[in-house]
Amino acid sequence: MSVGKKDITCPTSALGTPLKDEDIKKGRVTYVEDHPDIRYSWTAGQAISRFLNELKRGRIIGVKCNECGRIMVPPRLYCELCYKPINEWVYLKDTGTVQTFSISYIDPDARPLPEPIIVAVIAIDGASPNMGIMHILGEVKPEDVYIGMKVKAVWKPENEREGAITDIKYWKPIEG
Amino acid sequence: MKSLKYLLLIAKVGGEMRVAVVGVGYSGFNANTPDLSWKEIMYEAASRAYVDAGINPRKDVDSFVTCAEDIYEGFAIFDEFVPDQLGAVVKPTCTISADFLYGVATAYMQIKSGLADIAVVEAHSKASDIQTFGEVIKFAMDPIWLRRIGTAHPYYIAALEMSYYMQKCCVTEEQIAQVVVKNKNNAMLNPSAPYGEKIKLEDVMSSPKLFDPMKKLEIAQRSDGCVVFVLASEEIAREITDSPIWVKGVGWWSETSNYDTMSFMGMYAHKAAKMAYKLAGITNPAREVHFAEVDDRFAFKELQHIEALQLAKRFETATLLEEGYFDRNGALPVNVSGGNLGIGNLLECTGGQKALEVVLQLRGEAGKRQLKDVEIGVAQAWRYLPTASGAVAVVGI
Amino acid sequence: MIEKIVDPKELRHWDGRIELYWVYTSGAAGDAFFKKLKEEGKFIAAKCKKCGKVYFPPRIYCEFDFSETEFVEISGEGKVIAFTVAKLDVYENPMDPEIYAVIELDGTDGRIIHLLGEVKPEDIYIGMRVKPVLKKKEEREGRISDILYYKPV
Amino acid sequence: MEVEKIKGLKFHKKQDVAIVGAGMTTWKRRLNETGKELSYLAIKQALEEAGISFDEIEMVVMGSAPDTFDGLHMKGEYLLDGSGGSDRPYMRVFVGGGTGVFAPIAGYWHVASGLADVCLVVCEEKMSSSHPHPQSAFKYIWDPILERPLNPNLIWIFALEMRRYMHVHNIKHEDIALVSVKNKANALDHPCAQVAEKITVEDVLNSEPMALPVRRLDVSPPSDGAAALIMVAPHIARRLTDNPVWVTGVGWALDTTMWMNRDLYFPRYVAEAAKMAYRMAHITDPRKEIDVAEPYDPFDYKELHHMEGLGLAKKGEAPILTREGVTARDGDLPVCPSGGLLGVGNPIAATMGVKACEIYWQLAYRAGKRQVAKEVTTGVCQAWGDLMQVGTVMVMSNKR
Repeated sequence: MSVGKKDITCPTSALGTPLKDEDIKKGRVTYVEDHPDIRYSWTAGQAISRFLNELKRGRIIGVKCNECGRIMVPPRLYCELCYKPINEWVYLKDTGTVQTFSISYIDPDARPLPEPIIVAVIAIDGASPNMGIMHILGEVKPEDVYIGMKVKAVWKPENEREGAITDIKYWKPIEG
Repeated sequence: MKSLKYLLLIAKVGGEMRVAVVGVGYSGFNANTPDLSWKEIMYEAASRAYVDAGINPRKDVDSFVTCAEDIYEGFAIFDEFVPDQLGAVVKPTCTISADFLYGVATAYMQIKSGLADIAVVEAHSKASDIQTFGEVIKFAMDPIWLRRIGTAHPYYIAALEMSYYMQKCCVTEEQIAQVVVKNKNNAMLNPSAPYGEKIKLEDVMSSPKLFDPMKKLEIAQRSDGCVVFVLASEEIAREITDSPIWVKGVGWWSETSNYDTMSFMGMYAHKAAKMAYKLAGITNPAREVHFAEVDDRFAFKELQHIEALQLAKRFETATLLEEGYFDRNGALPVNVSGGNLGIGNLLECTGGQKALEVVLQLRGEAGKRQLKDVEIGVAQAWRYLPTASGAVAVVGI
Repeated sequence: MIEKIVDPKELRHWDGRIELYWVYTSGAAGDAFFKKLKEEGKFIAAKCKKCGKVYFPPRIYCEFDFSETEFVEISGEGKVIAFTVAKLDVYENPMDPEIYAVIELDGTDGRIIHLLGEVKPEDIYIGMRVKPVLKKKEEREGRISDILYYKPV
Repeated sequence: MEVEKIKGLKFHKKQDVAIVGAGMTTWKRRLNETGKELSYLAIKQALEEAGISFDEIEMVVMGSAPDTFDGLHMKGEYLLDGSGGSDRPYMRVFVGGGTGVFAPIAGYWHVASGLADVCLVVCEEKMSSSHPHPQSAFKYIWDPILERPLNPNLIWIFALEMRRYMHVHNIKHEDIALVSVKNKANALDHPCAQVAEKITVEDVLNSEPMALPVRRLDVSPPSDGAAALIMVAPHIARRLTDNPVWVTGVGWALDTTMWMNRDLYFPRYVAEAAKMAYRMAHITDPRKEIDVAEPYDPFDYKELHHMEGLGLAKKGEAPILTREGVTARDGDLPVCPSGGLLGVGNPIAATMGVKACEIYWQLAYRAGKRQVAKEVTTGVCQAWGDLMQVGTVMVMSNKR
């Protein structure tokens, strides 16, 4: 069978039955709703356990690869570029530079937030260039944030810290 | 019609460039791994495999293949978390949502199609991270027709299949219990088998019937581990190693996803094996295959899979098992490693453990459980509940 | 290599869960079946227009030759071809036994997996004839749970 | 290392690979059909176009993105029967959003290795199953320990990348919005389109803010849908058609998990993948040699970003090409003539329908009203996925 040039245009038809949300709500079609109980307990492992424990102490820790000299954060057991085991832990500062940022009006479920939040990638001081983490900015108006802005971590009080990324409440601009 | 075409197709492929296993590495296997994250066990296994093959992953490897399912890991896109620990940053890397042996098949195709000279296959299990394993398996079941019928653990699906298999093949409960006895005792000689036990038939028979007729000891418990293979084209393999192990054939097959059209008789393994045997040029598997590692995550599955791999005839398998034919010192040893009953359910890494054992045996590196004079072995894995899909690899010297 | 953590108390785990829920539409074939079940308490299966295989659960295509199917009415009765008595719940705790069975439905090449009721485990045998017990019409929602269980004929 | 010396990747494939048919369902926010049924509808259409019967399919490749959308663990196994995988070798590949072009790449090696002569590639996504919102499913793409506790939304990462891209090249939002305007208008000619409309740059700039700089009309919608492709060996292609479309190059690359450790302004994963594909297709100057392109456009800036990664524009210059109309359907380098994800919809993996399938239709001169004005011989399609990590690229040509 030979199908010549230009005699079929595809897709020939649009197959499928579109539904509206109310078709579900009003039960015009049958459906099943399910709420599975799927839970995990992820092993943090050697590198991230140490990182979390240090956060609890109010410090940010990274690692240094002796091969390429990069100082990396979050820490890892291996240098992914050299593919060598890491040899050294390095304490980093709790200050950094905004690499890029966004002003978010929605939560994870795409619902509007009461107040927009500012999220940024922050390159940590003491680590190699571009080595950042994602976190939230605070004590600053959205219109005042700029790329290259210097920021400092605002920690939770020591007794409230639990060894989590949220032990840093947010990052605020360094004055001056 | 389809099968005839298949024969022609295989004839065309035969007699060409071969694919070899040039390096293996593994981490585990343990019932739990509290000290290492999934990334770290991958790193451990991968770096061992690269040393074994004598290669530098950053320069030499053309393609990396990971075998993983998202919900086993707890992510929406597990592929994201793969490259760093394998040395695969900004390299061709992909995830196959399937067992390790599917990954071997993928690497095999990539090498044959010239996309890669050296390819790496990885699979791991971090089953200990999963808190609600039963719900995870239920989550794989058809939500409309099956998932919320009753409240039992989804192992019941396996028990139904076992019930069907027992009557169709005239297999007794004792015969199935014998599989557990064989494998758990084999596992005693395997230092990386956490569930090895010196056990007797009575112990299995008296274990509680959790899913009548299936007993507690006939269900493999979960374990953690990681397996990494380095595969290479013939040309490269001959250069970098003196003892390449050849992937002679691979096969993978799916029956269906529906319980109403499933055979309940391991047809997926039969067809996958047929494909692998054809590629490997094996016409009489019962004679030509020297030993096998088959999926035994439920004890009856071992019998079903031995049959499907054509290592014994349908109504003889169970009798041969009782006679010791598949024992470590038998004529055709099956699961000398201890199988999943001895090592544990490794999720998508199950095929990895099987292929690893075959390679170690062929290289003569299997320690106390080393078999004598083996040249061709078969590794087989199933995709676990509730599927009817699986893969087979024929590996030889 | 950096010094590893040897104190087990320093090793961390992070708990989390998938908080989503899902709404699954029954699809073209499922919708036809469940509406019929809900309204009339009747079963339908799907017959392949090419090879004649009758599928249950019904579907709009024949999975082996990809031709279209047509719906046919069936009784919903059938016979048990495999069964198990489950005593372990989904969290791996002991529970009251539930009997699951694979039931071959009359007039089809298909099967259904469902619970058995109104019968003792020791009385069940392979080949036993069973029929469905449905919820009352006003309680039916158009899903598989409208069938409560199967019982011996 | 000596291994490197003895290696010489020659792309010594067993046989060439042709595409002879494609199909797709309509894409909508919610469809009644189950994922299996959607796959079936798309395959039926592809088989019809190829003029090949279902028993001739030897192997099947399935592409589908996160299990958390459809709400099924081992989704590939669930979709198996509707995807034509019953009683066949069937494999699911998965590289996040990049799957839309990665699945045909997997189809390529099934055929090129000689294991299959006829391979069916099918991609499906049913995002509407996921609640409270399809976007909620994306919460689980983040690192569970370091990022999920911050309650991230998927859009964040795009916003962060877009801001960086705009900052480094000094690009204005107006220039980026032109992409959305172009693609949504192109989609008016696509029978399967979900959000085709005539809009203006002002509409985009004034639309509701999601995560600034990203606004509602910068984003593609979540969709349900499926698409299918049939890939065959040369001797089968010859039997079926006089004008098959050949796959001449494939490439893919995965960047580091640590997306926050690198500069986001340039997609080096796309550049690496393109390098591999172009080397295989013997393309040295993509801007001149490629006639039509379908880069992945879930967000309007992404099209520009990816054009630069594909070497179709110099770094920072893709917005200029767009402003000058070069990328319009009647331009010199038509980009996303289908309407792309912004116009037709974004059922993650099933976007194969507007990427690989569209390039096939364009090169086979079967795109109907969407056919580009210029004469075409070579086209490229690309998809992106994971956390700013995967680039998948496929080059096709209607000349062998």
